Amino acid sequence: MKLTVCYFASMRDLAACDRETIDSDATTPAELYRELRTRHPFPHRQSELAVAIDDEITPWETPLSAEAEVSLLPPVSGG
Amino acid sequence: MKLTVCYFASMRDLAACDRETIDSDATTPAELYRELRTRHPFPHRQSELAVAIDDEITPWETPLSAEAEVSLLPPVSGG
Amino acid sequence: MEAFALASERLDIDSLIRQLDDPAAGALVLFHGRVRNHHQGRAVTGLDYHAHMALAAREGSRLLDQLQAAHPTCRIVARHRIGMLPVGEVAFWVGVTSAHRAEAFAACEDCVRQVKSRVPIWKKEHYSDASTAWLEQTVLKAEPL
Amino acid sequence: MEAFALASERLDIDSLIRQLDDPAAGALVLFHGRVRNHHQGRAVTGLDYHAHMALAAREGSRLLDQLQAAHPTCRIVARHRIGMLPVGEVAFWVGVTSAHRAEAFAACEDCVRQVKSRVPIWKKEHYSDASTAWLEQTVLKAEPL
Repeated sequence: MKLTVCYFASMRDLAACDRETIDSDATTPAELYRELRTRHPFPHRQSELAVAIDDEITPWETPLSAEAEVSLLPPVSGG
Repeated sequence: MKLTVCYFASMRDLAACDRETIDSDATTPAELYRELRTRHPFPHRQSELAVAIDDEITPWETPLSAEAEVSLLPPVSGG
Repeated sequence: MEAFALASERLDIDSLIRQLDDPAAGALVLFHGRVRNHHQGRAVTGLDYHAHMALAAREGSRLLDQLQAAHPTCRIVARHRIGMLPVGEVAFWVGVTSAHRAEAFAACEDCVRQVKSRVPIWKKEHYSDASTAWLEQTVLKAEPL
Repeated sequence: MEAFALASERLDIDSLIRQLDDPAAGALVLFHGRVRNHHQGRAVTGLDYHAHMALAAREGSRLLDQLQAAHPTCRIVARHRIGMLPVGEVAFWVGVTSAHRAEAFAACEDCVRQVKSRVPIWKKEHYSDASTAWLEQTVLKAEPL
Protein backbone atom coordinates (compact mmCIF):
# COMPACT_ATOMS: atom_id res chain seq x y z
CA MET A 1 0.00 0.00 0.00
CA LYS A 2 1.37 3.40 -0.94
CA LEU A 3 1.47 5.92 1.91
CA THR A 4 2.88 9.42 2.24
CA VAL A 5 4.60 10.18 5.56
CA CYS A 6 5.24 13.78 6.70
CA TYR A 7 7.89 14.72 9.23
CA PHE A 8 8.16 17.78 11.45
CA ALA A 9 10.77 19.52 13.58
CA SER A 10 13.40 17.15 15.01
CA MET A 11 11.97 14.19 13.07
CA ARG A 12 12.32 16.14 9.83
CA ASP A 13 16.00 16.68 10.62
CA LEU A 14 16.48 12.98 11.47
CA ALA A 15 14.63 11.75 8.36
CA ALA A 16 16.45 14.39 6.30
CA CYS A 17 13.23 15.05 4.40
CA ASP A 18 9.85 16.79 4.82
CA ARG A 19 7.88 13.91 3.43
CA GLU A 20 8.37 10.63 1.64
CA THR A 21 6.14 8.18 -0.17
CA ILE A 22 6.67 4.58 0.87
CA ASP A 23 5.24 1.18 0.12
CA SER A 24 4.16 -0.42 3.37
CA ASP A 25 2.16 -3.33 4.70
CA ALA A 26 1.31 -1.42 7.87
CA THR A 27 -2.40 -1.44 8.64
CA THR A 28 -2.24 1.16 11.43
CA PRO A 29 -0.01 4.17 12.23
CA ALA A 30 1.42 2.17 15.15
CA GLU A 31 2.66 -0.54 12.75
CA LEU A 32 3.87 2.13 10.33
CA TYR A 33 5.93 3.87 13.03
CA ARG A 34 7.61 0.59 14.03
CA GLU A 35 8.57 0.18 10.36
CA LEU A 36 9.81 3.78 10.01
CA ARG A 37 12.06 3.41 13.05
CA THR A 38 14.01 0.80 11.08
CA ARG A 39 14.57 3.38 8.29
CA HIS A 40 15.33 6.50 10.38
CA PRO A 41 17.08 7.08 13.72
CA PHE A 42 13.95 8.33 15.51
CA PRO A 43 14.52 8.30 19.27
CA HIS A 44 10.87 8.80 20.26
CA ARG A 45 8.78 6.08 21.78
CA GLN A 46 5.34 5.93 20.18
CA SER A 47 3.80 7.31 23.40
CA GLU A 48 5.86 10.48 22.94
CA LEU A 49 4.36 11.17 19.54
CA ALA A 50 0.98 11.95 18.08
CA VAL A 51 -0.13 10.95 14.61
CA ALA A 52 -2.42 12.65 12.12
CA ILE A 53 -4.03 11.03 9.12
CA ASP A 54 -5.03 13.49 6.39
CA ASP A 55 -4.70 16.46 8.77
CA GLU A 56 -6.71 14.95 11.64
CA ILE A 57 -5.02 13.81 14.86
CA THR A 58 -6.08 10.24 15.32
CA PRO A 59 -5.55 7.19 17.58
CA TRP A 60 -2.57 4.97 16.74
CA GLU A 61 -4.84 2.00 16.00
CA THR A 62 -6.92 3.78 13.32
CA PRO A 63 -6.93 1.65 10.12
CA LEU A 64 -4.78 3.07 7.32
CA SER A 65 -6.15 3.30 3.83
CA ALA A 66 -4.18 3.52 0.58
CA GLU A 67 -2.96 6.99 -0.39
CA ALA A 68 -3.32 8.20 3.22
CA GLU A 69 -1.06 11.06 4.28
CA VAL A 70 0.35 10.27 7.70
CA SER A 71 1.98 13.01 9.81
CA LEU A 72 4.22 12.14 12.72
CA LEU A 73 4.09 14.85 15.36
CA PRO A 74 6.78 15.12 18.04
CA PRO A 75 5.94 16.92 21.32
CA VAL A 76 4.98 20.51 20.54
CA SER A 77 6.70 23.65 21.79
CA GLY A 78 4.73 26.60 20.49
CA GLY A 79 4.46 29.84 22.42
CA MET B 1 -8.37 74.27 67.38
CA LYS B 2 -8.12 75.24 63.71
CA LEU B 3 -8.33 72.30 61.28
CA THR B 4 -8.50 72.02 57.49
CA VAL B 5 -10.89 69.40 56.16
CA CYS B 6 -10.63 68.13 52.56
CA TYR B 7 -13.52 66.49 50.73
CA PHE B 8 -13.49 64.15 47.75
CA ALA B 9 -15.94 62.80 45.20
CA SER B 10 -19.54 62.58 46.49
CA MET B 11 -18.59 64.27 49.78
CA ARG B 12 -17.16 67.21 47.85
CA ASP B 13 -20.47 67.60 46.05
CA LEU B 14 -22.42 67.37 49.33
CA ALA B 15 -20.15 69.83 51.16
CA ALA B 16 -20.18 72.08 48.08
CA CYS B 17 -16.46 72.72 48.59
CA ASP B 18 -13.06 71.05 48.12
CA ARG B 19 -11.81 72.05 51.56
CA GLU B 20 -12.74 74.24 54.46
CA THR B 21 -10.99 75.50 57.56
CA ILE B 22 -13.00 75.10 60.72
CA ASP B 23 -12.62 75.72 64.41
CA SER B 24 -13.31 72.51 66.27
CA ASP B 25 -12.96 70.95 69.71
CA ALA B 26 -12.67 67.47 68.18
CA THR B 27 -9.66 65.55 69.49
CA THR B 28 -9.90 62.68 66.95
CA PRO B 29 -11.12 62.31 63.35
CA ALA B 30 -14.03 60.26 64.73
CA GLU B 31 -15.21 63.22 66.83
CA LEU B 32 -14.57 65.57 63.93
CA TYR B 33 -16.71 63.51 61.56
CA ARG B 34 -19.64 63.49 64.04
CA GLU B 35 -19.37 67.28 64.12
CA LEU B 36 -19.12 67.61 60.32
CA ARG B 37 -22.27 65.53 59.84
CA THR B 38 -24.18 68.31 61.63
CA ARG B 39 -22.87 70.82 59.05
CA HIS B 40 -23.21 68.75 55.84
CA PRO B 41 -25.67 66.10 54.64
CA PHE B 42 -23.11 63.28 54.55
CA PRO B 43 -24.91 59.93 54.34
CA HIS B 44 -21.87 57.77 55.14
CA ARG B 45 -21.48 55.97 58.41
CA GLN B 46 -17.95 56.36 59.78
CA SER B 47 -17.25 52.70 58.98
CA GLU B 48 -17.84 53.43 55.30
CA LEU B 49 -15.12 56.06 55.20
CA ALA B 50 -11.38 56.25 55.65
CA VAL B 51 -9.56 59.25 57.00
CA ALA B 52 -6.11 60.65 56.24
CA ILE B 53 -4.23 63.16 58.35
CA ASP B 54 -1.61 65.12 56.42
CA ASP B 55 -1.72 62.65 53.51
CA GLU B 56 -1.44 59.48 55.58
CA ILE B 57 -4.39 57.12 56.04
CA THR B 58 -4.81 56.75 59.77
CA PRO B 59 -7.07 55.15 62.42
CA TRP B 60 -10.14 57.15 63.46
CA GLU B 61 -8.87 57.46 67.04
CA THR B 62 -5.54 59.09 66.14
CA PRO B 63 -5.14 62.33 68.15
CA LEU B 64 -5.63 65.50 66.10
CA SER B 65 -3.16 68.33 66.41
CA ALA B 66 -3.74 71.96 65.53
CA GLU B 67 -3.32 72.89 61.87
CA ALA B 68 -3.82 69.26 60.83
CA GLU B 69 -5.18 68.67 57.35
CA VAL B 70 -7.85 65.98 57.55
CA SER B 71 -9.07 64.22 54.37
CA LEU B 72 -12.34 62.31 54.40
CA LEU B 73 -12.22 59.48 51.89
CA PRO B 74 -15.41 57.80 50.66
CA PRO B 75 -15.20 54.25 49.24
CA VAL B 76 -12.90 54.26 46.22
CA SER B 77 -13.82 53.29 42.67
CA GLY B 78 -10.66 53.53 40.60
CA GLY B 79 -10.01 51.27 37.64
CA MET C 1 10.41 54.91 34.91
CA GLU C 2 8.09 55.28 37.90
CA ALA C 3 6.26 52.09 38.85
CA PHE C 4 3.03 54.01 39.51
CA ALA C 5 1.80 57.36 38.27
CA LEU C 6 -1.39 59.32 37.77
CA ALA C 7 -1.76 60.78 34.28
CA SER C 8 -3.87 63.67 33.08
CA GLU C 9 -2.99 63.03 29.42
CA ARG C 10 -3.71 60.04 27.19
CA LEU C 11 -1.38 57.11 27.98
CA ASP C 12 1.35 56.40 25.43
CA ILE C 13 1.09 52.63 25.70
CA ASP C 14 3.72 51.86 23.06
CA SER C 15 6.20 53.96 24.98
CA LEU C 16 5.27 52.28 28.27
CA ILE C 17 5.81 48.85 26.69
CA ARG C 18 9.17 49.93 25.27
CA GLN C 19 10.27 51.06 28.71
CA LEU C 20 9.14 47.77 30.25
CA ASP C 21 10.94 45.82 27.56
CA ASP C 22 13.55 43.35 28.70
CA PRO C 23 15.19 40.74 26.42
CA ALA C 24 15.26 38.29 29.33
CA ALA C 25 11.47 38.50 29.77
CA GLY C 26 9.54 36.13 27.56
CA ALA C 27 6.10 36.99 28.93
CA LEU C 28 4.42 40.39 28.80
CA VAL C 29 0.92 40.59 30.27
CA LEU C 30 -1.03 43.81 29.85
CA PHE C 31 -4.30 45.00 31.30
CA HIS C 32 -6.20 47.89 29.72
CA GLY C 33 -9.16 49.08 31.78
CA ARG C 34 -11.31 51.08 29.40
CA VAL C 35 -14.38 53.25 29.78
CA ARG C 36 -17.42 51.07 29.08
CA ASN C 37 -20.59 52.33 27.41
CA HIS C 38 -22.86 50.77 30.03
CA HIS C 39 -23.03 50.03 33.74
CA GLN C 40 -25.81 48.23 35.59
CA GLY C 41 -28.18 48.64 32.68
CA ARG C 42 -27.56 52.37 32.14
CA ALA C 43 -25.97 53.91 29.03
CA VAL C 44 -22.69 55.59 30.04
CA THR C 45 -21.20 58.40 27.94
CA GLY C 46 -18.03 58.97 29.95
CA LEU C 47 -16.27 58.71 33.29
CA ASP C 48 -14.78 61.54 35.28
CA TYR C 49 -11.90 60.33 37.48
CA HIS C 50 -10.80 62.25 40.58
CA ALA C 51 -8.07 61.43 43.08
CA HIS C 52 -6.55 62.63 46.30
CA MET C 53 -3.47 63.39 44.23
CA ALA C 54 -0.76 63.39 46.92
CA LEU C 55 -2.15 60.38 48.74
CA ALA C 56 -2.90 58.43 45.55
CA ALA C 57 0.63 58.96 44.24
CA ARG C 58 2.08 57.82 47.55
CA GLU C 59 -0.26 54.85 48.11
CA GLY C 60 0.18 53.78 44.49
CA SER C 61 3.98 53.81 44.75
CA ARG C 62 3.92 51.99 48.05
CA LEU C 63 1.54 49.39 46.64
CA LEU C 64 3.73 48.84 43.58
CA ASP C 65 6.76 48.38 45.85
CA GLN C 66 4.84 45.72 47.77
CA LEU C 67 3.69 43.99 44.58
CA GLN C 68 7.24 44.05 43.25
CA ALA C 69 8.44 42.37 46.46
CA ALA C 70 5.61 39.80 46.29
CA HIS C 71 6.40 38.97 42.64
CA PRO C 72 10.20 39.16 42.50
CA THR C 73 10.52 37.61 39.01
CA CYS C 74 8.31 40.35 37.54
CA ARG C 75 8.63 43.97 36.57
CA ILE C 76 5.33 45.78 37.17
CA VAL C 77 4.18 49.21 35.99
CA ALA C 78 0.77 50.85 36.48
CA ARG C 79 -0.80 54.10 35.27
CA HIS C 80 -4.18 55.63 36.11
CA ARG C 81 -5.85 58.48 34.27
CA ILE C 82 -7.47 61.45 36.01
CA GLY C 83 -10.12 63.70 34.44
CA MET C 84 -13.03 63.28 32.04
CA LEU C 85 -12.67 60.28 29.71
CA PRO C 86 -14.93 59.26 26.83
CA VAL C 87 -16.11 55.69 26.15
CA GLY C 88 -13.27 53.46 24.91
CA GLU C 89 -10.47 55.45 26.51
CA VAL C 90 -7.90 53.53 28.59
CA ALA C 91 -8.42 54.76 32.17
CA PHE C 92 -6.16 52.25 33.91
CA TRP C 93 -3.19 50.35 32.54
CA VAL C 94 -0.97 47.65 34.06
CA GLY C 95 2.01 46.06 32.34
CA VAL C 96 4.04 43.14 33.69
CA THR C 97 7.10 41.44 32.23
CA SER C 98 8.56 38.21 33.51
CA ALA C 99 10.52 35.25 32.25
CA HIS C 100 7.53 33.16 33.40
CA ARG C 101 4.00 33.63 32.16
CA ALA C 102 2.15 32.28 35.22
CA GLU C 103 3.93 34.82 37.44
CA ALA C 104 3.22 37.61 34.98
CA PHE C 105 -0.52 36.80 34.89
CA ALA C 106 -0.67 36.54 38.70
CA ALA C 107 1.18 39.82 39.25
CA CYS C 108 -0.92 41.68 36.68
CA GLU C 109 -4.23 40.52 38.12
CA ASP C 110 -3.00 41.21 41.65
CA CYS C 111 -1.96 44.74 40.68
CA VAL C 112 -5.28 45.48 38.98
CA ARG C 113 -7.26 44.32 42.01
CA GLN C 114 -5.13 46.18 44.52
CA VAL C 115 -4.91 49.50 42.69
CA LYS C 116 -8.71 49.44 42.42
CA SER C 117 -9.18 48.78 46.12
CA ARG C 118 -6.30 50.65 47.78
CA VAL C 119 -5.63 53.87 45.87
CA PRO C 120 -7.85 56.92 46.59
CA ILE C 121 -9.37 57.38 43.13
CA TRP C 122 -13.07 57.87 42.41
CA LYS C 123 -15.12 57.83 39.25
CA LYS C 124 -18.28 59.72 38.41
CA GLU C 125 -20.42 58.12 35.73
CA HIS C 126 -22.02 60.38 33.15
CA TYR C 127 -25.17 58.88 31.65
CA SER C 128 -26.85 59.41 28.32
CA ASP C 129 -29.71 61.34 30.04
CA ALA C 130 -27.10 63.89 31.31
CA SER C 131 -27.38 62.71 34.91
CA THR C 132 -24.28 61.64 36.85
CA ALA C 133 -23.41 59.46 39.84
CA TRP C 134 -20.30 58.89 41.90
CA LEU C 135 -19.42 55.22 42.28
CA GLU C 136 -18.38 54.07 45.73
CA GLN C 137 -17.03 50.55 45.84
CA THR C 138 -14.28 49.75 48.36
CA VAL C 139 -13.64 51.25 51.81
CA LEU C 140 -9.97 52.18 52.16
CA LYS C 141 -8.14 50.73 55.14
CA ALA C 142 -5.37 52.23 57.23
CA GLU C 143 -2.38 49.91 56.93
CA PRO C 144 -1.17 48.49 60.24
CA LEU C 145 1.90 50.48 61.26
CA MET D 1 -11.37 38.70 12.02
CA GLU D 2 -10.26 35.09 12.43
CA ALA D 3 -10.00 33.97 16.04
CA PHE D 4 -6.76 32.07 15.36
CA ALA D 5 -4.17 32.44 12.64
CA LEU D 6 -0.55 31.65 11.91
CA ALA D 7 1.46 34.63 10.69
CA SER D 8 4.68 34.74 8.72
CA GLU D 9 4.97 38.54 9.02
CA ARG D 10 5.41 40.73 12.10
CA LEU D 11 2.14 41.08 14.05
CA ASP D 12 0.39 44.45 13.80
CA ILE D 13 -0.73 44.54 17.42
CA ASP D 14 -2.38 47.97 17.25
CA SER D 15 -4.53 46.73 14.40
CA LEU D 16 -5.39 43.53 16.29
CA ILE D 17 -6.44 45.59 19.32
CA ARG D 18 -8.57 47.90 17.16
CA GLN D 19 -10.34 44.89 15.70
CA LEU D 20 -10.96 43.44 19.17
CA ASP D 21 -12.23 46.78 20.39
CA ASP D 22 -15.74 46.83 21.80
CA PRO D 23 -17.24 49.78 23.68
CA ALA D 24 -19.13 47.35 25.94
CA ALA D 25 -15.88 45.70 27.06
CA GLY D 26 -14.17 47.42 29.96
CA ALA D 27 -11.35 44.91 30.34
CA LEU D 28 -8.72 44.11 27.73
CA VAL D 29 -6.09 41.55 28.73
CA LEU D 30 -3.17 40.95 26.39
CA PHE D 31 -0.40 38.38 26.39
CA HIS D 32 2.75 38.92 24.35
CA GLY D 33 5.02 35.87 24.25
CA ARG D 34 8.41 37.17 23.13
CA VAL D 35 11.66 35.55 22.14
CA ARG D 36 13.88 35.47 25.24
CA ASN D 37 17.66 35.85 25.16
CA HIS D 38 18.24 32.82 27.38
CA HIS D 39 16.87 29.35 28.10
CA GLN D 40 18.07 26.90 30.74
CA GLY D 41 21.30 28.82 31.18
CA ARG D 42 22.15 29.11 27.48
CA ALA D 43 22.33 32.37 25.51
CA VAL D 44 19.66 32.32 22.81
CA THR D 45 19.99 34.45 19.65
CA GLY D 46 16.68 33.54 18.03
CA LEU D 47 13.89 31.02 17.63
CA ASP D 48 12.80 29.32 14.44
CA TYR D 49 9.10 28.34 14.57
CA HIS D 50 7.68 25.60 12.36
CA ALA D 51 4.15 24.24 12.18
CA HIS D 52 2.08 21.59 10.51
CA MET D 53 0.34 24.48 8.75
CA ALA D 54 -2.97 22.84 7.80
CA LEU D 55 -3.37 21.01 11.09
CA ALA D 56 -2.23 23.98 13.21
CA ALA D 57 -4.70 26.31 11.50
CA ARG D 58 -7.51 23.82 12.04
CA GLU D 59 -6.60 22.84 15.63
CA GLY D 60 -6.09 26.49 16.52
CA SER D 61 -9.50 27.51 15.17
CA ARG D 62 -11.19 24.59 16.88
CA LEU D 63 -9.45 25.43 20.16
CA LEU D 64 -10.48 29.07 19.94
CA ASP D 65 -14.09 27.99 19.31
CA GLN D 66 -13.93 25.86 22.45
CA LEU D 67 -12.37 28.67 24.49
CA GLN D 68 -15.02 31.08 23.23
CA ALA D 69 -17.74 28.65 24.35
CA ALA D 70 -16.05 28.18 27.74
CA HIS D 71 -15.73 31.95 28.27
CA PRO D 72 -18.96 33.30 26.78
CA THR D 73 -18.53 36.85 28.16
CA CYS D 74 -15.19 37.19 26.36
CA ARG D 75 -13.94 37.79 22.86
CA ILE D 76 -10.66 35.95 22.31
CA VAL D 77 -8.12 36.29 19.49
CA ALA D 78 -4.76 34.52 19.12
CA ARG D 79 -1.91 34.78 16.63
CA HIS D 80 1.28 32.70 16.35
CA ARG D 81 4.31 33.56 14.26
CA ILE D 82 6.09 31.06 12.01
CA GLY D 83 9.70 31.40 10.82
CA MET D 84 12.96 32.75 12.24
CA LEU D 85 12.48 35.38 14.96
CA PRO D 86 15.14 37.46 16.72
CA VAL D 87 15.26 38.12 20.48
CA GLY D 88 12.48 40.47 21.60
CA GLU D 89 10.09 39.65 18.75
CA VAL D 90 6.48 38.77 19.65
CA ALA D 91 6.08 35.11 18.67
CA PHE D 92 2.69 34.49 20.23
CA TRP D 93 -0.08 36.97 20.99
CA VAL D 94 -3.42 36.58 22.74
CA GLY D 95 -5.97 39.35 23.24
CA VAL D 96 -9.19 39.07 25.25
CA THR D 97 -11.92 41.64 25.81
CA SER D 98 -14.71 41.28 28.32
CA ALA D 99 -16.95 43.44 30.45
CA HIS D 100 -15.42 41.61 33.41
CA ARG D 101 -11.74 41.58 34.21
CA ALA D 102 -11.60 38.26 36.07
CA GLU D 103 -13.12 36.47 33.07
CA ALA D 104 -10.71 38.23 30.72
CA PHE D 105 -7.67 37.18 32.76
CA ALA D 106 -8.93 33.59 33.03
CA ALA D 107 -9.69 33.31 29.31
CA CYS D 108 -6.34 34.82 28.31
CA GLU D 109 -4.30 32.53 30.53
CA ASP D 110 -6.38 29.53 29.43
CA CYS D 111 -5.81 30.39 25.77
CA VAL D 112 -2.05 30.80 26.23
CA ARG D 113 -1.76 27.45 27.98
CA GLN D 114 -3.89 25.58 25.48
CA VAL D 115 -2.36 27.00 22.30
CA LYS D 116 1.04 26.01 23.68
CA SER D 117 -0.05 22.46 24.41
CA ARG D 118 -2.55 21.64 21.66
CA VAL D 119 -1.43 23.28 18.42
CA PRO D 120 1.26 21.53 16.30
CA ILE D 121 3.95 24.22 16.43
CA TRP D 122 7.61 23.62 17.25
CA LYS D 123 10.51 25.90 18.01
CA LYS D 124 14.19 25.44 17.34
CA GLU D 125 16.47 27.44 19.60
CA HIS D 126 19.53 29.07 18.05
CA TYR D 127 22.33 29.61 20.55
CA SER D 128 25.17 32.13 20.65
CA ASP D 129 27.69 29.36 19.81
CA ALA D 130 25.79 28.73 16.52
CA SER D 131 24.38 25.40 17.69
CA THR D 132 20.64 24.70 17.61
CA ALA D 133 18.13 22.44 19.33
CA TRP D 134 14.47 21.59 18.78
CA LEU D 135 12.39 21.95 21.91
CA GLU D 136 9.90 19.17 22.62
CA GLN D 137 7.52 19.91 25.46
CA THR D 138 3.98 18.54 25.23
CA VAL D 139 2.70 15.37 23.59
CA LEU D 140 -0.37 16.14 21.45
CA LYS D 141 -3.48 14.11 22.15
CA ALA D 142 -6.17 12.92 19.78
CA GLU D 143 -9.44 14.44 20.94
CA PRO D 144 -12.14 11.89 21.81
CA LEU D 145 -14.57 11.77 18.87
